[in-house]
Amino acid sequence: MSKLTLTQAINAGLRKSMEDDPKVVLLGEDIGTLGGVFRVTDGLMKDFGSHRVIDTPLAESAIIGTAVGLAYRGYRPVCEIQFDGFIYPGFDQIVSQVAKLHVRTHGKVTMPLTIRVPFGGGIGSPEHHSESPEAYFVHTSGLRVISASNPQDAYTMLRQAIACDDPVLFFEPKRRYHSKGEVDLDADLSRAPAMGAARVVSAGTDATLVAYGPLVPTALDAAKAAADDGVSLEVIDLRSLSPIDYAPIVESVRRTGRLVVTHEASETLGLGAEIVAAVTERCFNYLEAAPVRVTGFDIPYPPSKLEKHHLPDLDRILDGVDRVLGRPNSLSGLEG
Amino acid sequence: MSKLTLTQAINAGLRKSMEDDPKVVLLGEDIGTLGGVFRVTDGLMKDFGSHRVIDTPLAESAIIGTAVGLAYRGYRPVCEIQFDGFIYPGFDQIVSQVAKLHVRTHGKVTMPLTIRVPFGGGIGSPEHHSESPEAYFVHTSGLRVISASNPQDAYTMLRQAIACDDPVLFFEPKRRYHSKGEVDLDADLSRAPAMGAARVVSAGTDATLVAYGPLVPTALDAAKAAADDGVSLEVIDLRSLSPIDYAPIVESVRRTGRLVVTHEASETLGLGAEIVAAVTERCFNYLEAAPVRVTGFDIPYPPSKLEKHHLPDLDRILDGVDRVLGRPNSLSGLEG
Amino acid sequence: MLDTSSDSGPQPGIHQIIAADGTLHADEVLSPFVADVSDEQLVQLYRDMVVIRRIDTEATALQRQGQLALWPPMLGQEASQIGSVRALEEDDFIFPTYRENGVAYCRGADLAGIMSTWRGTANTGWDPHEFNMATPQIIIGAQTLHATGYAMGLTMDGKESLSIAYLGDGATSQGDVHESMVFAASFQAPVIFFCQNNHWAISEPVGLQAHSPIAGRAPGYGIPSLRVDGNDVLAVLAATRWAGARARSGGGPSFIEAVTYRMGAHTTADDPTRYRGVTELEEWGAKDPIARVRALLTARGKLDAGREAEIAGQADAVAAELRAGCINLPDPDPMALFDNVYTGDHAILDRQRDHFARYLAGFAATESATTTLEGSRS
Amino acid sequence: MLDTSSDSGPQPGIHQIIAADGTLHADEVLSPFVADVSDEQLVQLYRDMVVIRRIDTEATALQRQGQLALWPPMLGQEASQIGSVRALEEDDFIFPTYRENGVAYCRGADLAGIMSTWRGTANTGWDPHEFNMATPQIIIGAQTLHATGYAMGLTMDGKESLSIAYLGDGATSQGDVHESMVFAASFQAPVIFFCQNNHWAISEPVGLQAHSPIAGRAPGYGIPSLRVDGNDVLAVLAATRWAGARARSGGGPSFIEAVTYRMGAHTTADDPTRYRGVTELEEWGAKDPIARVRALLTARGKLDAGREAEIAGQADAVAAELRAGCINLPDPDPMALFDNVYTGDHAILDRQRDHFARYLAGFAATESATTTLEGSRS
Ligand SMILES: Cc1ncc(C[n+]2csc(CCOP(=O)(O)OP(=O)(O)O)c2C)c(N)n1
Ligand SMILES: Cc1ncc(C[n+]2csc(CCOP(=O)(O)OP(=O)(O)O)c2C)c(N)n1
Ligand SMILES: [Mg+2]
Ligand SMILES: [Mg+2]
Repeated sequence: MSKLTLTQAINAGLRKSMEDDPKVVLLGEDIGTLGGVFRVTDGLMKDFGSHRVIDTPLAESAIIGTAVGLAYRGYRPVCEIQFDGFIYPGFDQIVSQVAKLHVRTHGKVTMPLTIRVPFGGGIGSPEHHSESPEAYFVHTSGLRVISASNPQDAYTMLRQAIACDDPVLFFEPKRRYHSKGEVDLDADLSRAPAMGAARVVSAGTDATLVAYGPLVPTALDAAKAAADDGVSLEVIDLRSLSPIDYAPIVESVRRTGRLVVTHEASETLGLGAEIVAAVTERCFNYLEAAPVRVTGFDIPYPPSKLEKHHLPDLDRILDGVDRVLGRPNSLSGLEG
Repeated sequence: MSKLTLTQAINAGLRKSMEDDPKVVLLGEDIGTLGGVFRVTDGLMKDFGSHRVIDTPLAESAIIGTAVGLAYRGYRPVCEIQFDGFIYPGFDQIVSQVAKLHVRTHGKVTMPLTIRVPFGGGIGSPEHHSESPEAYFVHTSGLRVISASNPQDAYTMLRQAIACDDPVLFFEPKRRYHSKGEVDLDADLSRAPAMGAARVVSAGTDATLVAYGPLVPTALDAAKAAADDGVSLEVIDLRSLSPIDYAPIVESVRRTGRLVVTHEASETLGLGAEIVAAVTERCFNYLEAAPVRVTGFDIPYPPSKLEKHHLPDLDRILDGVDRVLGRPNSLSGLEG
Repeated sequence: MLDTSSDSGPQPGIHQIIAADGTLHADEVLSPFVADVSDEQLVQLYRDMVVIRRIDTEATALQRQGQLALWPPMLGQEASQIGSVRALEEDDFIFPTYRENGVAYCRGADLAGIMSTWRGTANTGWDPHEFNMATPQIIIGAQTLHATGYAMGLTMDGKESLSIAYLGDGATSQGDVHESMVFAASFQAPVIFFCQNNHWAISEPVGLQAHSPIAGRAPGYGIPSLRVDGNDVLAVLAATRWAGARARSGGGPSFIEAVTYRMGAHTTADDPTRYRGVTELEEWGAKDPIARVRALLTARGKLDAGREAEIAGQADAVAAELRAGCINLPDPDPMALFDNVYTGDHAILDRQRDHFARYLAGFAATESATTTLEGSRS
Repeated sequence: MLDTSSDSGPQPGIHQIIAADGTLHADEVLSPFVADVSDEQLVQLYRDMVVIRRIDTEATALQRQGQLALWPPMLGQEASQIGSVRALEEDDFIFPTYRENGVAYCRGADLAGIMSTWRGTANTGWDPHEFNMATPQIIIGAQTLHATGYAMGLTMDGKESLSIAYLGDGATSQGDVHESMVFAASFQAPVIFFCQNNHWAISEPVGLQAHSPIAGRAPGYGIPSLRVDGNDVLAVLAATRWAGARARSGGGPSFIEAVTYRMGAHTTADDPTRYRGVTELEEWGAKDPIARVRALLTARGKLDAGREAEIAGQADAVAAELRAGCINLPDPDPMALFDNVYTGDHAILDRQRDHFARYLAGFAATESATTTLEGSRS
């Protein structure tokens, strides 16, 4: 076991995948000599050469589109999108090509791309550097979407994503890049929890709190704070955003009768919408209160001096917990 | 009143908007001499000139991006995207520019663009010609999204969209292009129902059925078929997809206690997810059964010989109605 | 406001070997690349063109008869398709648009498979790895990036092979095509950009896409280009061999503009009489790619009535095979909806599949007399 | 695999008027466009450059002191920014990137407003319509389309005016930039593409983006271009006037590549020592845009110590104003989150606003002692 930051864990995951499979190549802006603007690819060009760690010209559609061509040629490209807000020029290639080529060719062509996207806010950056675009990809059939919340998961899930024959969007919680954790670098991948599996990260009985990526630590803080207040929260780290692993969520909600979902992305058609809808479909008779969403507002990401008000934090989550428990909360007294 | 097809109504709406405001200009591929691949802009270049009906080079990002520049210059551009599946190359300009420029400039710059998108399936076309990408835009803050289901609404709502100072995506139900209806071409726009307002198109008491665009006629057929079966469905035409007008839906569901939502787009994070989540939040104590979604499957749009199985039809909707009513249905006996 | 005057027809600077009247002309750049082409080989190219024109005619007829949902004719572009594909090696990888159905046929793709896309029974109809040819790309320009990436992979693999991207004149406006050229130049990728300037992008004349000749863009990226008569099968063959030789010898990307003409509609859904006149059609009809080779071969005594009949017979046989294959394509099973979306399990989609199977089973059980689903309930 | 050898420094074919040593050279193309520039006007250009360099220094210092979240230095690019903006008329419309803060200053934008973006109190800090200048664009290349559309609008309006898009060398790889050139050429839009080739896109050398000189691309679209010494304020002024004259007289778009150098980091978050050596810095330091004008003016006796001190004093005053303005920028009110997302009502967002107001009110009511929200509950 090694104590690594989340970036170091991703770096290690890339390195291991490249060692294990010579067909794994990395493409992106500034990922070579610089090692990426977050240093996630630090040292990899030096160790694997510029034919496997490719600094590309500044064009996201081409990063994805040439990766598609490399996949045709038998490669397993790992693309880095520098920041969440820069993925949109590559959107067409992702939605119309990456997601559809397997079905278009009746299974003859596989698209084992991994697209790494540092995402989310809370780092004091200007426009386009703090977005949460995951819902666009979760709505896109043909893709898999995952997000790790801690170094061990980052290491394992990235390796699983790269090994997966389907295209995977790997959302990295950039504001947790420096958080540290124990990582078992030698663990057998086949024994690791499935990439698609959600995980109960804190057991509880009064309400179920679902989070992913950067908000998992916040959710765990909320569970601690709630415990001090006599409320027992079960926290579930979604890990896989597409497909969502409903089994542990349904099991939990059938016990607790109450669901809170939190994410940074806007509320309307954010993942919370799907989770609330799907859990309501699956657990209607067990629900004791309407599920609650605690999310970013339906606004473009605000300037950084406002972001702390936009992002769900401990208090906003606890207010949502109060709501789902029918305790006094910010909306008490309001109808519907 | 004139009896017009939906395309004729849109054509009339464009014409009226151009007559009323010299700043309205159209941009798109093949919209000039040809009059658009669906003839929606037929005759407009002839009547308004090639400086107001602009056949553009084949590049969607540029169609949107130059429209942004025209908006800076005081124009009200109406962009045509030839088919739903061709909007993605313009996604970055829509999401990062069109949607954000007003807030970016603290309200100093307005983006009164209208982006017309023929959408949906059922016309026997090859790949990329039958998609329902509306959810991507509903999730994007800063945009308004609407869809008309009949000629009168198409005429009125398009004029409202063009007159609106916010950017509006106008989704046209292409498989209903030839459906006819009475259109009052001289009606006062200020007296028309608001662009953002949903409408009850068939009153009922047993369950609420929400649809939009191409599935509204199907939903009305379902209501008739259900009536024969002794079931009274209230059908609501959403009209505005963003923001969604919950008032009539909530009012209805509080009466019926049951909700079915239908759309062609994939289920996961399709509009049904948001509607089910939002209605559950607002009507939890009134719901007598879990809301039901009847939607396209979570697959890339299939080849045309399969589309009739993918698209919700009368039977699939009635099966959903049976489900929400607890009557025997395709999932009877299944748990969750 | 728009100046579409430029590029309204063949212009000086267009390389040509076989003139429209069937006479041969030496071209300094191109001729060396086809010096080895024998008369017999030219007959083969002629045969190819006749066959794919017959394919085009048959498919157009099938569409009119309701057997195909849509068909994108290649009428007039036979020399561009045949000249290019016949310059390639088997392991060169092709990334076509929707219009290169003649290319696909030459690559060995099954006729029924080719038709399946246009009948609507399948998204696409062959295995790209079997024929080293991707299936039709409908998103304009997207395939040029795929070709570039594939070529980057060839370099990494140290393979003396290449990829070729077909694109139209309209496609040159798309950002993806530009980015392809940037990447291809930066990585010196062995890719050929083969642009068929057929003068129209649906209803838009090429002058709208390109104020100056299209082939003039590539040099700005450091990519050599050639502008050739796209109705001259030898010129196209030579140009593609030129580009192929460059690619195979580490010379990097090349760009070819094959100046041709779309004699038919954009697709069978299109009505070109709305936007172009007969004069242009007549003008280009006189430059027919097949007629000029027929004239040349006949003049040389390599094509007599017997040979012509034999070739026509072959073409008819191909057409018959196409028709039969097309008409016999089975409608896909409803449950095929769920196939190949993912390579493995997917809890959400698998659940939808199960539910839909139950839904269908309900019909089978309760309404055995009903054959269609739509409306069976009311 | 990648050949970055090309374009590693100034090359033949780069137009220049003031050499690095401050000597004047006639340039056939450019000189006529600045024949009227008096020594006094050159002093003004010098003053501009000194002032914006001082702005840059002050902002960089403010970032180090934690007063700005980020700053994109313009050190070394002063001649490109000043030479271009000073060639424009007031009603010419500017579409900048994030780096044209010197341009914004010259246009009259409030210093505190300029800083608000980089402090994080606002997305952008001025009214585009007031100064005929859009606010910083962060999405690489996107603004070139806006400039093109604006210019199309100018043509429709029959206005003898123009738009100018600033872009970097890295930006030239983006599809949007290509599409801008296609549209600009097709519609003969009066737009200037002003590319500052500062040799780097963060850590990537220009040779990665462009195998051949960037200015060589525009002619392929039918757009005339010039490659000029971007550290030579007169050359830049002249080139921009050349392009401006073309635009204003119906000549359509032009492209300028100003060859300059980013002497600082990409932004204050960047560490250029990781990817470039000191030799290059030294080489370019010797070509400083300000030093050469100082040498020229001094040689001509137009710049003595007194004048220098006066200019430095002005620069310091600007810096002081900037600092004060920046530091006094108030944090925005939390409820400002909901402002200007739409021009009118929006049921969903209005509801979120109301709920959030209630939420905040709850804190005010129950926890008057708490000043920060985060963690106040635990
Ligand atoms: C991204 C995208 N936009 C629009 C279309 C619709 N469309 C299909 S073909 C076509 C014209 C293509 O012209 P060109 O590239 O010249 O090829 P050609 O059809 O002439 O072979 C258009 C606009 C599309 N398929 N993809
Ligand atoms: C679409 C997009 N992709 C990536 C980025 C991240 N990024 C910001 S600046 C930059 C380099 C830009 O280089 P260049 O165009 O040369 O301008 P310069 O910074 O040198 O002025 C990159 C990659 C971005 N802002 N937008
Ligand atoms: Mg064409
Ligand atoms: Mg640069």
